[in-house]
Amino acid sequence: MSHTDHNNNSMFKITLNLTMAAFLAGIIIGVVFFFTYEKAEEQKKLQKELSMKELVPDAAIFVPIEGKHEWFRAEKDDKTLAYLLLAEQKGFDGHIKMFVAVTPDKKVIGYKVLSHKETPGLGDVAFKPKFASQFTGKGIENMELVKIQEEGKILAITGATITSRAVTAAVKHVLVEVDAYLTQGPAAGDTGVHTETKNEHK
Amino acid sequence: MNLWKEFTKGLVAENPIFRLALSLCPALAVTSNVYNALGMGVTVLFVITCNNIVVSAFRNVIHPKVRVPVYIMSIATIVTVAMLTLEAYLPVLFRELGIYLPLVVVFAIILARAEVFAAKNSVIPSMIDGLGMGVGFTIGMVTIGAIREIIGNGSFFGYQILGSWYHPPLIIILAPGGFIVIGFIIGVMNLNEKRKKDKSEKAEMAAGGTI
Amino acid sequence: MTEYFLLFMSAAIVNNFVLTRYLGLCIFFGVSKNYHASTSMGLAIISIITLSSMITWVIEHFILLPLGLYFLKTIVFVVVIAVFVQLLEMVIKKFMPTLYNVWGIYLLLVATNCVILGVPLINSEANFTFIKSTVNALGSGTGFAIALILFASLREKLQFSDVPKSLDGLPIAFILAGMLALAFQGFSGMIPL
Amino acid sequence: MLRRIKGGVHPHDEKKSTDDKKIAVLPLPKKLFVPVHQHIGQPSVPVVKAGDEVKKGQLIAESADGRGTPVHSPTSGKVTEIGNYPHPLYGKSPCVVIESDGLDQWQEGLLTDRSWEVLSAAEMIDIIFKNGIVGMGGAAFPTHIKLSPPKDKKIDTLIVNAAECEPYLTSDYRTMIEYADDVIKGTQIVMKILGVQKGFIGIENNKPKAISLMKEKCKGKKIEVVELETKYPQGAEKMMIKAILDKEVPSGKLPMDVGCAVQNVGSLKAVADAVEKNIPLIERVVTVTGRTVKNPVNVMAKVGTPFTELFDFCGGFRGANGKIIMGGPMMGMAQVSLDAVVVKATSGIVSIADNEVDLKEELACIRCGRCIDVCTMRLLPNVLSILSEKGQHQTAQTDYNLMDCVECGCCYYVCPSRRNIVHYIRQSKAKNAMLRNAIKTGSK
Amino acid sequence: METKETTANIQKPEKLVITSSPHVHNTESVTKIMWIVNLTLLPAAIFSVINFGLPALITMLLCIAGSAACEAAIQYWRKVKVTVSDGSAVLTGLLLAMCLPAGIAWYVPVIASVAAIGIAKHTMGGLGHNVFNPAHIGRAFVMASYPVAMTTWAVSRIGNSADFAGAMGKVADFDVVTGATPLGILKQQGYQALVDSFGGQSAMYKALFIGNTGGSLGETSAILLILGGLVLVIKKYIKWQVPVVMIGTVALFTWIFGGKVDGKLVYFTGDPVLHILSGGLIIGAFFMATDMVTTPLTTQGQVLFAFGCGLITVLIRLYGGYPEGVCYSILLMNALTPLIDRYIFPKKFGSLPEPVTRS
Amino acid sequence: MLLQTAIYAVLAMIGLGLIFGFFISFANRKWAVEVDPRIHEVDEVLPKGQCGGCGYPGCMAYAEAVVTNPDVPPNLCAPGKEAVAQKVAEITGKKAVALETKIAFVRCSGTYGKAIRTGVYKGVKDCVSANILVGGDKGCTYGCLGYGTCVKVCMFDALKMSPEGIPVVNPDKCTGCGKCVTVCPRNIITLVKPEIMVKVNCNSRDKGAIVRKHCQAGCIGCGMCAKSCPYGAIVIDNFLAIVDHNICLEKCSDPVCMIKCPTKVLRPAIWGTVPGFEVKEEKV
Ligand SMILES: Cc1cc2nc3c(=O)[nH]c(=O)nc-3n(C[C@H](O)[C@H](O)[C@H](O)COP(=O)(O)O)c2cc1C
Ligand SMILES: Cc1cc2nc3c(=O)[nH]c(=O)nc-3n(C[C@H](O)[C@H](O)[C@H](O)COP(=O)(O)O)c2cc1C
Ligand SMILES: Cc1cc2nc3c(=O)[nH]c(=O)nc-3n(C[C@H](O)[C@H](O)[C@H](O)COP(=O)(O)O)c2cc1C
Ligand SMILES: Cc1cc2nc3c(=O)[nH]c(=O)nc-3n(C[C@H](O)[C@H](O)[C@H](O)CO)c2cc1C
Ligand code: SF4
Ligand code: SF4
Ligand code: SF4
Ligand code: SF4
Ligand code: FES
Repeated sequence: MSHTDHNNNSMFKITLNLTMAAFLAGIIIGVVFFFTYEKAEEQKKLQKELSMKELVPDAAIFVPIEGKHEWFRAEKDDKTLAYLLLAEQKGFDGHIKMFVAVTPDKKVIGYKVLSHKETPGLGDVAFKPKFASQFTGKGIENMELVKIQEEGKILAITGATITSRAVTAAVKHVLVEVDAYLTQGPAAGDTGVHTETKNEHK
Repeated sequence: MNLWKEFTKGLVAENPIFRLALSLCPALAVTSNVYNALGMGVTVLFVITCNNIVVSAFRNVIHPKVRVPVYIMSIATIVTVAMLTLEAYLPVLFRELGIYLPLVVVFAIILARAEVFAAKNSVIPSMIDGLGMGVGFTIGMVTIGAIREIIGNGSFFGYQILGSWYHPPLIIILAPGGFIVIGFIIGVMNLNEKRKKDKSEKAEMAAGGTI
Repeated sequence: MTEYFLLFMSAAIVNNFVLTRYLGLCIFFGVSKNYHASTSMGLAIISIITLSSMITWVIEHFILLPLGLYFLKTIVFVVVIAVFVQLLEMVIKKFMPTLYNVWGIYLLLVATNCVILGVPLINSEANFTFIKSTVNALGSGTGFAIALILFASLREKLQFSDVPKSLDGLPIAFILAGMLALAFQGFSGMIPL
Repeated sequence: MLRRIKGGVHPHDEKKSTDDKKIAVLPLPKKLFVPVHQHIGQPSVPVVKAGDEVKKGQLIAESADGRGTPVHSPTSGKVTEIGNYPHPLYGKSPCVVIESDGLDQWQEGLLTDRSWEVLSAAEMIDIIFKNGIVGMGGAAFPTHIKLSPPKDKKIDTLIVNAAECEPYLTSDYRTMIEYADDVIKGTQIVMKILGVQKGFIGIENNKPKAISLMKEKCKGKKIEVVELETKYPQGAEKMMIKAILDKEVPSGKLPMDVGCAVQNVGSLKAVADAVEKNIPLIERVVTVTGRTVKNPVNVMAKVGTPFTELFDFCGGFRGANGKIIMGGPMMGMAQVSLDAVVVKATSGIVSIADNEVDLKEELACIRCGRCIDVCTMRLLPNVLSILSEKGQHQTAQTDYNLMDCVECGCCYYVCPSRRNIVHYIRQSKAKNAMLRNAIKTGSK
Repeated sequence: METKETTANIQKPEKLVITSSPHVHNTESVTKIMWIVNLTLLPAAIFSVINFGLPALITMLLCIAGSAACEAAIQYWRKVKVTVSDGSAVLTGLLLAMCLPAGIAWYVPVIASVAAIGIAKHTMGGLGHNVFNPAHIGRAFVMASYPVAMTTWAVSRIGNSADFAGAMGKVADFDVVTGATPLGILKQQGYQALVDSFGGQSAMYKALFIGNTGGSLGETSAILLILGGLVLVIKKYIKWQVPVVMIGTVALFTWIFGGKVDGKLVYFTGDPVLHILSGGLIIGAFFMATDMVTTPLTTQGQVLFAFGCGLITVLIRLYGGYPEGVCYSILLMNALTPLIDRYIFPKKFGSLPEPVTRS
Repeated sequence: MLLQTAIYAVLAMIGLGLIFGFFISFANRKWAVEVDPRIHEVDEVLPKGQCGGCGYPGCMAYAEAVVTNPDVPPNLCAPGKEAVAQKVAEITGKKAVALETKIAFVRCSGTYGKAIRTGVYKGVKDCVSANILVGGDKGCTYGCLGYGTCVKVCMFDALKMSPEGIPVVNPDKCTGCGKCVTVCPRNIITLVKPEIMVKVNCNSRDKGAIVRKHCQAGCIGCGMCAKSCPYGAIVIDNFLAIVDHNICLEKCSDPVCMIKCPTKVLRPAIWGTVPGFEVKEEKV
C-alpha cells in the first residue's frame, strides 16, 4: 500500500478511520440482528420442540414448568402426557446432555441426546434405539445396569459400560426428580437435573 | 489481468489448505463428514469473497496504521451477519459448525487474501480471487471430508455406501486420523507434482536441452 | 483447589488444544520447524491467551451481557485481542527490547489466531467464572506450548531421517501430528469436563 | 594394580603370529622413494637434486618453516629424480628417489659415541631436531616440538606409551624386548630434557614378558612400569594419562596442559640413537603381518622402502588380498597401491584377505547407543555421523565436539548398522577445514 | 599408479579395497539382533498359542505376514533395498500380535500391521528413522478404530480347563471364549471382585505369573517373557535398568495410590504384584520400552524414559479411560525422547575438575 | 426492546472504534520504534498470512531477517510465491548478488569409460571423504572423483551428475555462488564468464605420459593448441593448457585450437554438453 504520507498520521485521522469502520460494522450487525432475532428465537424453540416431539409425538404443546429450569410438561387436550427434563451426566469423556421423557405414572418413555463427546461407534451406541429402547416403559425399580442379561434390568453395552452407566444414572435421576415433584409438590428437588454442580447458563 | 487465471490459481496451485497451509483448523475439525465440510467451505467462500470485495472497495480510505484492525472488523462483521442468518434459517448447520463458525474470523486465509490481494487490486479481480480461494478451500474441505467419511464411516453425505461387510476404522474420523489423512493427501499431491516435474526434466534432457 | 487443578490439567493435557480440539494448527505447523522458535512461541501463547481471556471476560460480563449484546461477542473479542496485542507489542518493543527479541516478535503472529480467540469463546460458552476462565486459559496455553515444543523437537529429529521426498515437509508433519494425537488418546477419559 | 579405562573395545589381538619373531633386517632395496613429507605440518624442502650422490644419513630435505623435521637419506647412492610417487598417507607426494649403490655407506661425522649425561637439554633438543625424529606412535608429530613446551607449561611426568593396543602390531613390543636398554636410555634422556622426576611406562597386560623385562630394567631409575588392562584404545595418549594418572586432558588441550608428556617406545629408541650415536631417523621396525602373508615378520625397514619389497621379504601372499593397511587395523590407512613406501610413522603393514574384507552394507543408525557406550571421548558418534551425512559439519563442531574425536574407531567396531562413523567424522573435519581455508583466503 | 621398479617379484593384488579405518568389526549386526529378539519372544508366543489355541496363531501369522508384506511392498515401490530379511518387520509384527486379543477379526491385525509399518515406520524412512514405536502405533490405531473388538479378550484355555493337557487338547479348537482381563475387572468391578474371580489372592498371583488369565497374546505369560528378557539383558541387547525402573515405578505408585477401601483412596494399600503381572507391563518393559530406535540414546536418558513410562502407565490405569496403559505410556514417552536426548548426553571428556595434585 | 439492543450495538461499536483508534494512534506516536524502512517495505509486500511457513515467527520477523541478514534468501515466503520473492529481492538487492555474471565450469573429462580407477572405493559416497583416503580410487590425482559432493552442495539444483560420472552444470540455474568451487577437494570447478568460447576440460598437471596412462581424455600438454593459436591466447603451464579467455573473446572468431587438440579436451563452450561429447569437425 502506498500510504506513507506522513501528514496522514495524525491521531485524529487514525482514530476517525477506525471509528468509522466500527460504526459501519455496528450498523450492519445491528440491522441484521434486528431483522433475524425473532426468526432465530422461533427456530430455537422449534428445534427444542422438535426433539421433544420426537420423544412424545402425541403431545400438542410443551409447557415449561414454573420454577424449574428446562422442565416441560407435554400436554394434549389439557392432559399431561409426559414430563420432559433436561438431564446432564458425566460420561466417558465429557458431559452427556439429554432430554428424558417420563410418563406421569413415572415410567420412562425415552431419551434424546442433545450433545455428547462419547466415542463414536462405542459410547454413542448408547444413544441408538437398540440400547435406548430397553428403557421404554421401565420404572425406577428397573433402573439397574447389569452386564449379563437379566429380566427387567438394563443390559450394558459391551465395551461402553461407562456410557451405559451414565445414561442409566441420568434417567434414574430424572425419575427420582419427577417422583419427588409429583409426590411432594413443586418445591421439591433441584431446579434443574444436574448431578454435577455446574454454573447455570445465563 | 486474466480473471480466469486469478480464479483457478486457488484451486490447486495455491490451494489454501494443501499448498498455502493456511486455515488448517477447520480442515481437520469440521471434516469428519462431507456435509459439515461443505457447509464450512461455503461459509468461508462467502466470507472471503465478501471481505475481498469490501476491502478492495475501501482500500484507499483505510489508514495503514489501523489496517489490520479494520480488516478484522470487516471479516468479523461478515461472519457475525452470516452467523445471525444461519441461526435464523439453518439452525441445524449452525449447531454442527459450533465454535468453528466464530473462528472463521481468524482463519488466516481470509486475512491473508485481504492483505495480499484485495488491498492491492480493484473490486472485480478481488472478488474473483476470493471466489477462487474460497472454492479451492471448499474443494479441499470436501476432499478431506469425503475421504474421512467414506473410510471412517463407510458413508457419503450420510448415506451408507459401503455395505455392512465394511467395518470402518473409526480413527479416521477422530483427531489422529484427520491429521494422517491430510498428510497423505498432501503427499499424493506432491507425488503427482514430482512426477510431472520429472517428466518435463526428462523431456528437456531428451530434447538436448540444458542438462 | 482440586477443581482448578483438574481444570488446568484437563485443558493442558487431556483435552489438549491442538491434539484433540484442533485449534491453532497454522501456528502449530508453521512454527514447529524450529525448536527455539517454538519455545518462545509457547511462552507468547501462554501469556497472550491468559491476558486476553481475562480482558474479554471483563468486557463480556460488564458490557456485552448487561446490554444484551451477546451477538457482538465475536467481533468485539477479536478486535479487542488484536488491538491489545498490537499495543503490547509496541510497548515491549519500546521499553524492553531484549525481551522483545526473544518473545515479542511472536506476539503479532498469534494476535489473529484461532487458539487465541478460541479460548475466550470456549470460556464464554462454558460460562466460567473469572478465575476459572483464567485457569482454563492458562491450561490451554500451557497445553499448546507443550504440544508445540514436543512437536518441534520431533520435527527436528525428523530432519535426520530419510523421509520419502513426497512426504517431506508438511505431509510428514501432519502424519507425525496424527501419531502424537494417537499417543495423547492415552489420556482420554481421564478428566471428563 | 591393573589400570582400566571406561569404554573402549576388545578386538581379537592377533599378535601371536609375530610377537616372537625377532626383528629381521631387510635386504637393501634397489631404489628408495623417500617422501619429503613425513610429519604433521608443512612438507620439507628437498636440498638435493637429480644426479646428486648421497651418503647414508645425509640430509636430503630441510624443514620448510623450522617447525617440521628434516629428512635424511636412508642409504648411499644416487638421486635419480624428485617426483610425485605414492605416499601411504597423502596419495601422491614429492619423493626423493635414490638408486642404491649397494654399499650402504654412512656419511661422515655420524655414528659418534657420546654420553647423554654430559649434554644439556637444549643441545639434546637440537640433536633430536637435526636427526629428524618424529613420534613413531602413529601421529608423526615432530618430537623436538613436543619436548620444548612453552615456558608457562610445567611438565612433571613422562609417560612411555608401550601399550600397543592395536591388534596385529608387535613392532613396539619387539623394540622393547630387543632394544630395552635403548628405550630406557631414551626415557631418561627425555626426562632430563623435560626436567621431570617421574616416569611411567604403560604396558598392556597381554605382554607379560615386556612387563617383567621393563620392570627389571627400570629398577632404581625413578621409572615405574604400569600394567594396563588390555583394551583398545588404551594407547591413545589421553586414555593413557587417564588410566595412569586419572587426569583428563580437556577438550582441545594437550597432555602438557595437565603436566604430562607421552612418548612412544619407538620414538624413545630413536631419541637414544640420535643423542648418543648421532644417527638420524632413517629406518624403523615394521610388523608385516596378516592372514594372507606367507611368513609374517618384524623387520627393520628403511624409510622409503616400497611395500612390495616388504611383502617380497615375507615370501609373498597366499590367497587373494582384499585390503592392505598401513598401521593397525583400527586406525591404519588402507592403501590403493602396494607402491606406497615405509615412512617414519609406519609401525606395521597388515594385509587383509579378500574374504575378511567386511563389505556388509551400511544401514541407518538404529540408535542402539553402543557407539556412545564405547566412545572413550564420551562423544555421540552416531549423532556426529548423521550430522555429517546430512551435511551439517559446522553443527557437529560447535554443538557436538567433533574435534575431540581421536578417530579410534571403537564406534564403528561395535556398530551393528556398520556405519562408517569414523569416515563421516573425518569428512566433517576435512570439510570444516576446507571451509576455514576458504574463509581465510577469501572466497573465490 | 606408476609402478615402481623394485627388486620385488611378488604378484601384486588386482584392485585393493579402500575404506576408512577401522578395518575390523565385531560380529554383531542389525539382522542378528533382530532375529535373536524374535527368538527370545518365541517361547512366550508358543505359550500363547497353547493358551488361546489356533486363533492366537492366526492373529500372530496375520500380523507377521502383514508387517513383512507391507514393508516389502513399500520398499519395492520406493525402489530401495527390500530389507524384510533383517527381521525388524517380523519383530514388529510379532510384538504387535502380542498386543492384540486372540481370534480378533482378520482385518484388525492386517490394518494394525499396515498402520505400524506403513504409517509409523516407513513414512519416516524405515528402520532407525521412526520416532514412535511401530507396534504400539499399530495397536493404538486399531484400538481407536475397533474399540469393541479390541476390548473383547480371549479367555485362557489353561485357566478354563482343569489341567494343561486339557488345554493342549483344545489347541486346534477355533472357538474363542471371551471375557474380561484382570485389569478390566479391576477397573469395572473393583479389587475384591477380581480376587474373587480367581478364588483367592495367591491363586490369582499364580495364575497371573504362569499366564493363566485372559488378555492379549503377550499379556499372559509373564514368566516366559521375563526369561526372554533376561536373555536380552545377558546378551547386552537391552539395558537392565529399563525394565527394572519401569516395573519398579509401576509397582511403587500402584502400591501407594492403587488401593481403595470402600471406594475411597487409602494410601499404601495397592496391589503392585497384580499391576506388574498384568496388562502387558512385562512385555512392554522388556521388549518395547527397550526398542532402541524409539528410546533415548544414553543410559541415563533411558532410565528417565522408563520412569516416565511407569508413571504414565499408573496414571492411565488408575485415573484414565483405559484399563491398561503401557502402550500409550510408551508412545507418549517416545514423543518425549527427542527432548530427553536434547538435554541428557554424556559429559564430555576432560570436563572433570582437574585433580589438585600439582606441587 | 429489539431496536434498543440494535442501537446499543452500534453505540458499543462506535465506542470500541473510538477507544482503540485513540490507543493505536497514541501508541503510534509515543511508542513507535525506528527501524530500517526497508523492513517495512518488505513487510508490505509479504502476504501477512503470519503463517510462519518461512521458518520465522511471522512476516515481520522474516522481513527483518531478510533485510538485515545477507544470508537469508528472498524466496522463503511460500504463500507469496515468485512474485513476492521477486519484490523482496528488489527491495533487498539480493538478486543482484545472485545474478553475478560468472557460472561454474567443471574442468574434467575423465568419465567412467575414459579414466581408470585404481582401487575399489567402499567408503562414504562423498568426494572429500574419498580424497582423504590416500587420494581416493581414481587413477588421475587431479581428476573428478565423481561422488557428487558439488552436486549435493548446490542449493539451486544447477549441478547434476551425468551418467558418465562427471557433474554437469545447468547454466540457466547456476547463480555463480561458488559453493561447489569451495567444496570440491580436487579444485576442479572454477567460475568463468558464461560467454567464453573454448574450455579446457582437464585439470591434470601430470606429464603427458602419466595422463595417458590414467585417462584417454585428459590434456597431455602437447602444446598443439598453443602453437596453433594466432593470438597467443593459450599457454602451457605444467603440462596443462591455460586459455586467456579475454584474448579469445576480443580477437578470435575462428578457434582453430580445438581442431588441433589431439585428445579433444579443448572443446567449444557449449554449456550443458555431456562429457564425452565429440567435436563436430565440419563446422567450427
Ligand atoms: C478408544 C476408546 C474409546 C472408548 N470410549 C468409550 C466410550 O465412549 N464409552 C464407554 O463407556 N467406554 C469407552 N471405552 C471403554 C472404556 O475404557 C471401558 O473399557 C469400557 O467402558 C468397559 O466396558 P466393558 O466392561 O463393557 O468392556 C473406550 C475405550 C477405548 C479404547
Ligand atoms: C477388498 C475387500 C476389503 C475388505 N476390507 C474390509 C475391511 O477393511 N474391514 C472389514 O471389516 N471387512 C472388510 N472386508 C470384508 C471381509 O472379507 C468380511 O466380509 C467381513 O470381515 C465379515 O465380517 P462380519 O461377519 O463381521 O461382517 C473386505 C472385503 C474385501 C473383498
Ligand atoms: C586411538 C589411538 C590409539 C593409539 N594407540 C597407540 C599405541 O598403541 N601405541 C602408541 O605408542 N601410540 C598410540 N597412539 C598414539 C598416542 O596417542 C600418542 O600420539 C603417542 O603415544 C605419542 O608418542 P609419540 O609422539 O612418541 O608417537 C594412539 C593414538 C590414538 C588416537
Ligand atoms: C530390544 C528390541 C526391542 C524392540 N522393540 C520393538 C517394539 O517394541 N516395537 C517394534 O515395532 N519394534 C521393536 N523392535 C524392532 C525394531 O527396533 C523396530 O522394528 C524399529 O522400531 C523399526 O524402525 C525392537 C528391537 C529390539 C532389538
Ligand atoms: S567418536 Fe571418535 S573417539 Fe569416539 S569412539 Fe568414535 S572414533 Fe573413537
Ligand atoms: S552403534 Fe551404530 S546403530 Fe548404534 S547408535 Fe551408534 S551409530 Fe547408531
Ligand atoms: S567436481 Fe569435485 S566435488 Fe564434484 S564430483 Fe568431481 S571431484 Fe567431486
Ligand atoms: S554451487 Fe553455485 S556455482 Fe556451483 S553450480 Fe551451484 S549455483 Fe553454480
Ligand atoms: S490456526 Fe486455526 S485456522 Fe490457522
